[in-house]
Amino acid sequence: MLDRNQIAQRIAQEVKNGWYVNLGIGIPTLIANYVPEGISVEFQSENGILGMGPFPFEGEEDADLINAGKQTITARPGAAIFDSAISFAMIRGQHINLTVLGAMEVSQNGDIANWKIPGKLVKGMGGAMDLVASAENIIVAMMHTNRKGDSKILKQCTLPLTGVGCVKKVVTNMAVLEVLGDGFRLLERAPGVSVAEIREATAARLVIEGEVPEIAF
Amino acid sequence: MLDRNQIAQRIAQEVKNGWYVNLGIGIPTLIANYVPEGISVEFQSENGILGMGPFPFEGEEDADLINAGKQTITARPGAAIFDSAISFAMIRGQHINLTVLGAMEVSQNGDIANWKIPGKLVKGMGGAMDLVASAENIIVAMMHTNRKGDSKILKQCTLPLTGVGCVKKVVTNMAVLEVLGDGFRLLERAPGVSVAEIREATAARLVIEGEVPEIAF
Amino acid sequence: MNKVCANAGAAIVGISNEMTLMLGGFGLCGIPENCIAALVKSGVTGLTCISNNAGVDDFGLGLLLQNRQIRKMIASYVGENAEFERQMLSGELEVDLIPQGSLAERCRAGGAGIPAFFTPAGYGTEIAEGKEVREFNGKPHILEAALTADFAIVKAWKGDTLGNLIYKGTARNFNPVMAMAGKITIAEVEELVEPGELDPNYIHTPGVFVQRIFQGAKFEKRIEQRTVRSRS
Amino acid sequence: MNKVCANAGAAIVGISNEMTLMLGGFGLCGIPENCIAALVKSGVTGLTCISNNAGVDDFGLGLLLQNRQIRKMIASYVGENAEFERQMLSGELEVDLIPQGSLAERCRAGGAGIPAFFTPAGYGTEIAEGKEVREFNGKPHILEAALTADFAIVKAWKGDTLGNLIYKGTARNFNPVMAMAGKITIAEVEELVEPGELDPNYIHTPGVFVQRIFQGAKFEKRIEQRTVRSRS
Repeated sequence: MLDRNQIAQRIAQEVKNGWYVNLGIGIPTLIANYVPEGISVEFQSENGILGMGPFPFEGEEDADLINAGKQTITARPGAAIFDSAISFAMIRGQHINLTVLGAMEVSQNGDIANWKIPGKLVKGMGGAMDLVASAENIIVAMMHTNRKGDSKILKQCTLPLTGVGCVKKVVTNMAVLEVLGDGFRLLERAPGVSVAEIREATAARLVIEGEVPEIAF
Repeated sequence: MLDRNQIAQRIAQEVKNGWYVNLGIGIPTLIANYVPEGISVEFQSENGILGMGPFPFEGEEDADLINAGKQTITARPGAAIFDSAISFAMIRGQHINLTVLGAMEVSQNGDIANWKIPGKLVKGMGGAMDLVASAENIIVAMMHTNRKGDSKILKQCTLPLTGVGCVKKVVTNMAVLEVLGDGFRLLERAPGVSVAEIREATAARLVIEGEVPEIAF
Repeated sequence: MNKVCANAGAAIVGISNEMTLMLGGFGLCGIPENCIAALVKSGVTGLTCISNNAGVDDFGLGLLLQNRQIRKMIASYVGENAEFERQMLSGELEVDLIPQGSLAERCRAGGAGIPAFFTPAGYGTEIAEGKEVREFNGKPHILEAALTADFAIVKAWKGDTLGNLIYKGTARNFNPVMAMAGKITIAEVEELVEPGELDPNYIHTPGVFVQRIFQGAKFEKRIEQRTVRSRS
Repeated sequence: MNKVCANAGAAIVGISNEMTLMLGGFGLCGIPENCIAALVKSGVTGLTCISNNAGVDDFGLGLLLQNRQIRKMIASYVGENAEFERQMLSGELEVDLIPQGSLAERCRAGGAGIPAFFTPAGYGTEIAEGKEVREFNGKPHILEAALTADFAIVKAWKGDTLGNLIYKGTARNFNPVMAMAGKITIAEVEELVEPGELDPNYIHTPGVFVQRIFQGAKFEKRIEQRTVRSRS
């Protein structure tokens, strides 16, 4: 099984040189730590910065420089600051090459649910609905099953949707999956996790073709 | 009869302290020269400047600082530069207090025609259609009649419209007129011009109440 | 016309019960602290507040919530506030959640005289319920309406007496679009200067959008998530 | 990914016959002179050009018109060009006139993923013919569609190698909105600098919108209406 950092590390392999990338809160944020050397990426945070750098050194925090997770950050040389309308113009206008976010459920037609659990407190969708409705390339980073052991990889989402037919790929603690529309293609499995175990933990239709390689770092 | 400068001078009396004003090409441009002392006005030019100042001194022209008439200008202290989308956001969003423009025809319901003569070369509407569709306070500055002596103050416009029901007031070389919807109220007449002469030169319904004062400067 | 107000109390004159306010800021970053304090003091109530977030329990809009001055909250994310949660669950507080990009664009539209626009955000979700759907380039979009407010209250870094504003860093966020959308826009700034001191080429909000301006007495600028790295 | 091109000729590679281009500028102010010269040299033809104006006879887009490279012109005002007039009257040139504010907003919408929006501009005129009309707040509006282009070509004052741009004065005009709306956006700048030399807080066009950038060989910056006052 992969841990949160390894999920991030695996997704970092998907990032191509010169890309603009928006990382959601949680596991996606960790991806910035694993971008391979030689790959130059600009991170966008939807509150209004392109060229987000690492966290500041202690004592150098600036209340006026945060990311969408409200964390203090730094700006890299060549960064740009803008307002929320321009920020989402970038997102809606498909100028961002890759969006990575967490989810509660993903279905085999690419639907995603990640903002609301009926009967529980609703915190709001933030920028997630704009991101998933707009991005051409969306990867979901999440655990394969919930705390009760139920699959989060479904034929159909049961929770209120954040977006429809938008997810392209899912990386979980167990596997790398490609959204096919009528199922998920199992692309890679976590080291030591068998195809049978993944099948067991997946409620959606799973397409397995030939030998499924282990995730390599 | 008023000359072009006097028409501008009369309209300048309408300007109130603190107003943001957009002046069209031609007579309206001259208004800036006649704003009374003590009245502070900011001029907007729709190509993207607020706080337009006078023409530059010779030798100080800057190709990167022009107005909507493509004339070299200066920026006053406290000016702001912006792009065309923000410029028309100001206009459409009714943040500009007064718009003054020229016209070929104005009708008694407030329609204006000032961009196209069928059969003649069409130069385009520029920003006029956005301005007249949006501004709450539109004054037209023009000659009362055309070169052939025909009235430009009409029951109904004959030329293709720039905007409908939008003009509030008209200042011509002969008179100051208020748009009523079903006619024009004659507010003032040019020095030496009689009510009869104005009536003669006006094709629209003219409403005359009591003594009509002469324009005073 | 003099736009300069002596302080926050003078700036918020005219804000009365049941009005709709827009308040700039993202989280606690770039929020109009001084005006919020003055609103608490004023006791105005029944407010509809449009703001991306609702502050935390003891800062930002949380202060107005504590004081029960907000009747309805229009926001995109409200997860940092226990009092908010309590009032929402008890039904005391009406809540309208809007996708963040649609919120920003709807404010801009309100300021720009665009009454409605189509966006893909929220299609196929409960956000789209009751909204017109139309396909463009083979992709479904929903029609969203402009937002405006009786008063917009924004926070800037520097401003001049004509109302021109410059924001600092990501404290810019919703402030410029909300500044456009207020019938009356109040700007509180860290430094108020004379016309000519700000470079016209780098103004973020042209003064035409701002009706009142004042230099805030103090700015706490609280940090919500202090994250640092070691110097190793 | 290296965005930097050696010169205008290298920057326009891929622009081919029958493509749609957006070109920034208002009159002759802020136009991409170097790219226009390179387009003339390239001989590409059948172009649809979206630009507020069409240049003058011997400068700006007028050069492409002289050379018969433009099939269709989308603009708001074209009154400064005799060759344009001749081609339009003879039917050689197709012309689509759009209110200036709608042109700007349609470009921005194209770049911002807003496929259509309502505007009051043009209602009741021939511009509204065939367009949907809807009333908002008692006022009729028409539905306008977004504009995009195969290539957007803009001119900035300073730019860095990541594509971040700063414009100077009113040479900004349509350049920022068109930069957003090109499938590929080319920026020619007077001064090309390294990342970090431009203040992130004062970037007008963030680099994400720009795919190619180069420092122009020279800028004539012709003045259309030289107006001055005496020093008396």
